[in-house]
Amino acid sequence: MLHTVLNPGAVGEVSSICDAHIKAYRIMLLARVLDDKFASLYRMGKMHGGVFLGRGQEALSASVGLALRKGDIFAPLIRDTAGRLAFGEPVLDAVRTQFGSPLGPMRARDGNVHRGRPKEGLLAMISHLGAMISVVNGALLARRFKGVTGVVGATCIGDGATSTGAFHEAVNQAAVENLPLVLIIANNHYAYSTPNERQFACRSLLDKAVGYGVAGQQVDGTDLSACLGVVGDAVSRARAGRGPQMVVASLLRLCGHGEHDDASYVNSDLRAAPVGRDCLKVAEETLFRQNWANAAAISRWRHDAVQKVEEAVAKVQREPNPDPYKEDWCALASKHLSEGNE
Amino acid sequence: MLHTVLNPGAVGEVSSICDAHIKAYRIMLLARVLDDKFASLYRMGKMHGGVFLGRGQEALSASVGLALRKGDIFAPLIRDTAGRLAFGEPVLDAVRTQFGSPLGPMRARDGNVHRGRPKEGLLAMISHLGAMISVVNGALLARRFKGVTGVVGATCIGDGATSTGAFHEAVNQAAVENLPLVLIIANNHYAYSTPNERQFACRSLLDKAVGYGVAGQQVDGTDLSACLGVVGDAVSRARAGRGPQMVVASLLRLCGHGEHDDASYVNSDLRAAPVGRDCLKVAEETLFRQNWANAAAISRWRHDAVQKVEEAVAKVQREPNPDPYKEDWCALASKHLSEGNE
Amino acid sequence: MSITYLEAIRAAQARALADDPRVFIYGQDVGAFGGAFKATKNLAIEFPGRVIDAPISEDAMLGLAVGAAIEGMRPIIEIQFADFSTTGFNQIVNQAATLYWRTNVPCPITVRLPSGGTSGSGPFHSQSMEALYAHYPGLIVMTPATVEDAYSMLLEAVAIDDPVIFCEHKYLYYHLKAEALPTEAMPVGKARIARAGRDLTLVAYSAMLHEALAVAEELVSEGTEIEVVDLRCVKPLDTDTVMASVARTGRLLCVGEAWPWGGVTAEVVARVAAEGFDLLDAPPQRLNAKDTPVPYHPALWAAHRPTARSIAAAARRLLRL
Amino acid sequence: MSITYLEAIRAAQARALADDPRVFIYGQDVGAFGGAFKATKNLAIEFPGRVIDAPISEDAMLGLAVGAAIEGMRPIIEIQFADFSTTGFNQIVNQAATLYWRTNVPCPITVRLPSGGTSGSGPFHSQSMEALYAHYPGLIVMTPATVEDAYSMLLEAVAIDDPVIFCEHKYLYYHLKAEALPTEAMPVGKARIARAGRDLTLVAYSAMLHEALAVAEELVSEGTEIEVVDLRCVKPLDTDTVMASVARTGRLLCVGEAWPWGGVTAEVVARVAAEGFDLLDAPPQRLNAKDTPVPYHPALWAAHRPTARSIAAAARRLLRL
Ligand SMILES: Cc1ncc(C[n+]2csc(CCOP(=O)(O)OP(=O)(O)O)c2C)c(N)n1
Ligand SMILES: Cc1ncc(C[n+]2csc(CCOP(=O)(O)OP(=O)(O)O)c2C)c(N)n1
Ligand SMILES: [Mg+2]
Ligand SMILES: [Mg+2]
Repeated sequence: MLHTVLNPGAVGEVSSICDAHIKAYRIMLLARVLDDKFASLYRMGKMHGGVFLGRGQEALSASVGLALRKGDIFAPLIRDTAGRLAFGEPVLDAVRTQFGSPLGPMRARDGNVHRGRPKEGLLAMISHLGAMISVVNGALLARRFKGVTGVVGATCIGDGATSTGAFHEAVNQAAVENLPLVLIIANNHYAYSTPNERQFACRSLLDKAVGYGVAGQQVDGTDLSACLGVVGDAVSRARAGRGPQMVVASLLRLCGHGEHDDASYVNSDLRAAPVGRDCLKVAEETLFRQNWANAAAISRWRHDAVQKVEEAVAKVQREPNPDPYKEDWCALASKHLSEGNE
Repeated sequence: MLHTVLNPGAVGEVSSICDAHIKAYRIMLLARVLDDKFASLYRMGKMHGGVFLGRGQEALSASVGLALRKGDIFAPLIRDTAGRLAFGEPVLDAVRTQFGSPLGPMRARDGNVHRGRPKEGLLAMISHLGAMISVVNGALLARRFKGVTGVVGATCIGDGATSTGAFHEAVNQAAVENLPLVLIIANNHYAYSTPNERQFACRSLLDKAVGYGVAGQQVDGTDLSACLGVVGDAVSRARAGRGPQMVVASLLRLCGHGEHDDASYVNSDLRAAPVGRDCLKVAEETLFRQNWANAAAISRWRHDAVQKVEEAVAKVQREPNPDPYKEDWCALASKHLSEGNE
Repeated sequence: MSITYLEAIRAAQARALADDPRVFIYGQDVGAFGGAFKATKNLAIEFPGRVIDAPISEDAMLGLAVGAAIEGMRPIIEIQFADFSTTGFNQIVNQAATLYWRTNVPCPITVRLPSGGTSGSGPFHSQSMEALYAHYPGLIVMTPATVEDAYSMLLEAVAIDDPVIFCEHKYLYYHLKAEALPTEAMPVGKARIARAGRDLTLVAYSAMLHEALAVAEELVSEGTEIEVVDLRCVKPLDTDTVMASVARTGRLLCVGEAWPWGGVTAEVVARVAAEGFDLLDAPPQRLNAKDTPVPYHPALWAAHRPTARSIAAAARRLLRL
Repeated sequence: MSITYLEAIRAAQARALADDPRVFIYGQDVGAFGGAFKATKNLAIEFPGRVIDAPISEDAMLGLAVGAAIEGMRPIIEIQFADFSTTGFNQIVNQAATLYWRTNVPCPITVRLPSGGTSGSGPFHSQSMEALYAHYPGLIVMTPATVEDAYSMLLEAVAIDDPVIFCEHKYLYYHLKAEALPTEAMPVGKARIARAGRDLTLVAYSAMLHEALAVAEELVSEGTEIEVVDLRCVKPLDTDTVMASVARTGRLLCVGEAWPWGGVTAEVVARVAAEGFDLLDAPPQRLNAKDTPVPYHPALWAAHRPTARSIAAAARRLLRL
């Protein structure tokens, strides 16, 4: 089911830089529209639990998803709606999971950003930051055992999560095993409210790469062209067997940590600086400047995106709530070994 | 009680390089003799549990202990008998803990290398590798709260323990708080049987320093002069407020992981290489070459060391076993809140 | 004026900081931001330098607390959600919990765990971890159920010379209100008869206390007088108070929001069965959450944990036994 | 020919590797060195590339296992000592244990935990962690007490589609011997009547089984016939077998080497009290280790854990009730 969500024209092999930009832009747009919808539903009190968005991080995230192929592994994190869509996650999966629909991939058991289809290479994050990286390593090692080559595993993580022990152990593990791991660090300058100065003391997070013996690149995360290039190259190098690749992107989260948060702690100088640019606008300007698209096209794409999202939301809102009496309340695949204890 | 174990002449402020070497050498020798004694008692079946030695690592370890002062914090690890003695740990503490004497600082509750006197700045390691570094950070932060300056906290760790999440979190924490932490990494090329190639993929462990934004130096761990210099400088810089310091020493463990292990997996090329030199012999040669000591002096010092160790062992062997009926079996300082459940 | 459970926690921390220079707070986003739940709101301003933002490093946060405690400080560590204490687990159970026993040096740290389920929070922001910590020797585990206890027990936690795992329930943060902060408190380790009764002893703690009280209220109309015991602290566990109540009622039902295998309800039932067997007129019963991760959707969540309804059903069943 | 408990574990792993190409072993020093206890001796040579040395990274070791399991592999993770699983705790309880429930993708990993006390091993090389893992939903927790079970249950652990925490007792590694490897086995989740009796049901598991059997032997001379139940698996826990035994004897004593608060003995006693109250002729009793870290010195260690002597005393007391 993955890799079929976008219209066929947009998913075919890209033949030019122009096509790549348009494809990425449309995914970014779709992600943004979806995020905006979730935000507005949240404000209307229609959401269970929290809503966590990827606003401002779509260029980077989409670039990751687009660089991957069917058969690759992808472990997206909190702010990767764009990357998920690019990798082929249906809009319906996102909406159903956010609403807790029993028809979604998480079947109302888990919600919002905690979704995936592991058997199709899309891992479902747990909340504990850093914990997914070694899981990607394991999936890649399994592929190696099976003799499958040319496969890549990508995962995204924030500046804050680089402080976790799990991050460290997993990056080192990937390096020791020389796995085709692509690790994207989205430095959006804050971990919830905590600024970089309280999170790490190295000059750049890229300085960590050499300490693991992995390749590292940095990129302007607000610039789609740069992201497509740098992330694409990193994925190609990993695919070619050149070991783990780290990409550190600089950008800003253009929303709260979650929709409950007004992000008033974000430094206004940062907001005003180039790092505070909206990658969607930047990409749009590139499309205009290069004459790859005009206002009419963009408005048509936006219309398409809105329609896709509205359809999905309308459909899911009509779906039944989960029924606790139909839930089997069994955490084991080996049903016969379940205690059925209450 | 710490800082009084060696004879007064040897603990006074050193006035010259010669004195420093002699002092360090005598500590190394004492550590070696103590280790040898433990090894022989182990072979005779006189030990409870395992015996873990620091053979080959005395130059580095002693340099750490000697660079510290009363009031500093020291969290030694498995192979730090020399550093402990240099910091002032009584030989009796080591012997009593190894034998499980109720009169030792761990009162038979913990054993072998798991000993210390936290209130005197000598932390008692837990087994979980990497876990002591953040404890040192906390002690240093406490000093900062109390307005105490000029204090340093040092801890040692092996190549293998650099792979732990605890190591990573704690080094980063020290960097963020700009604490006077001196972190000594003893790269003895093996973690138990696991060689460096299976432990990390960076060219040198020193490459990790920049990723944390801490200063880093490397040193030949078999060369006492080099260790005294490099470790001493790192401690001075930390004491002067220049933030965390990492020192990576290259050396070889000249014994098994524990005395149960014959270390047959150690590469013979490494053993034959300069890194496989015995630091005690190297230091002895320096003493001779520089005319700082002659054979008679060395033999006298060895005799002194043997006597100290034999006395301590003889004394402890006459001490009573712990009495389970006198043990209060209470894990809480707040005795009244203990459940006394059995 | 009324004060919430959350405000009581903030007030207790403010008072601890004010009264004792050895106290400091360390946790993710606790500083200028005031914490994910605002439990440290304004404290960084009121107590400059003593309310410190931590990196996302639970292991190092807890290790640092132990080191500071060795040097005589009294750190309060805020874990953003109890669920994330798993990554600092080792420092709690092996470093903090063993320090005093091994070295004779006390370890007065307080670990605040925003615990328990709230609607829509899912498997990783809902856990009740008291049983894990209570199993390890060397820890005190508090589970306050009232605004008054949230305040006084947190102050006591900071004052105690041992590591205290302070399980504060997120569901109570805003829901629960009291008129004022308490001026006196029961001793640590003492359970409380939250409601007197004669027909059945209903033992609960944390958020479940309020479900239990609702059940007691409800069953009055059926002519049943339920005695509700609020454990307050699950380690040490006040067996005496529970036993005395069972001696009066002859019937025990113990309710917990945590998972069914092991845990508080098993411990309470096992103790009463072992030590108070003859006091029982019917088999001692327990009710826990279901044995799956905590579900995200409110409809599933409400069925996963015990509620007044399921507790009432269990109580009625037990009364008929 | 005789085979030890440890050799049985090695043999089971050899057979799993031989029979199923999806199996691999990952752990510190498990490769050329054959593991700290030699449980993987020669396996790296016999199965090239499938027995892999890990860095000292328990979290990443366990995360890797989950990822490999998602892709259809059946990893066996050796943790060097059970005590060190605390640093991989999060990946076990939150990643592995929730995977199937959340995503419908099974997580067939086996985590080998060399568990329990041996003389002189001290607080950090002696722990019994079964209760921690059993408390979390989504895990199976095995505690084999015999050479035969060590072999057949490890093979089953690898075959099961869920994460299995395999608590192998270090004390039994060399002490315990059998004539040969078993050719058949009881189903997973079934307890075993290790010795029939009529006066008292003594429930034990892992190393404590052998203390229990010694007690049963000893009390014969006092005219007492003790029935010993070996739980084999603590989650799922075979309540039926325990209950059937209590129905025969009317008396229950449950023994465990772990700490007293919560845990296996609380769970067993609570279940029997709740579901088999009327079968009991006397209060159900339990015996655990003391509530402190495991001490280093043999004299303290022997007093810390239950032994045949303390169990016999408890049994005699219970027989008089
Ligand atoms: C181990 C762990 N500790 C704490 C948290 C709570 N938490 C959730 S998101 C977050 C901030 C993450 O910051 P960053 O990694 O920079 O990602 P961003 O939100 O900026 O994308 C925190 C602290 C967590 N999820 N996991
Ligand atoms: C977290 C953790 N995992 C595993 C172990 C078991 N263990 C004890 S020492 C050791 C090897 C340590 O190697 P290294 O850090 O290089 O120190 P060395 O022994 O070489 O001095 C291991 C794996 C441990 N103590 N802690
Ligand atoms: Mg961030
Ligand atoms: Mg080493």
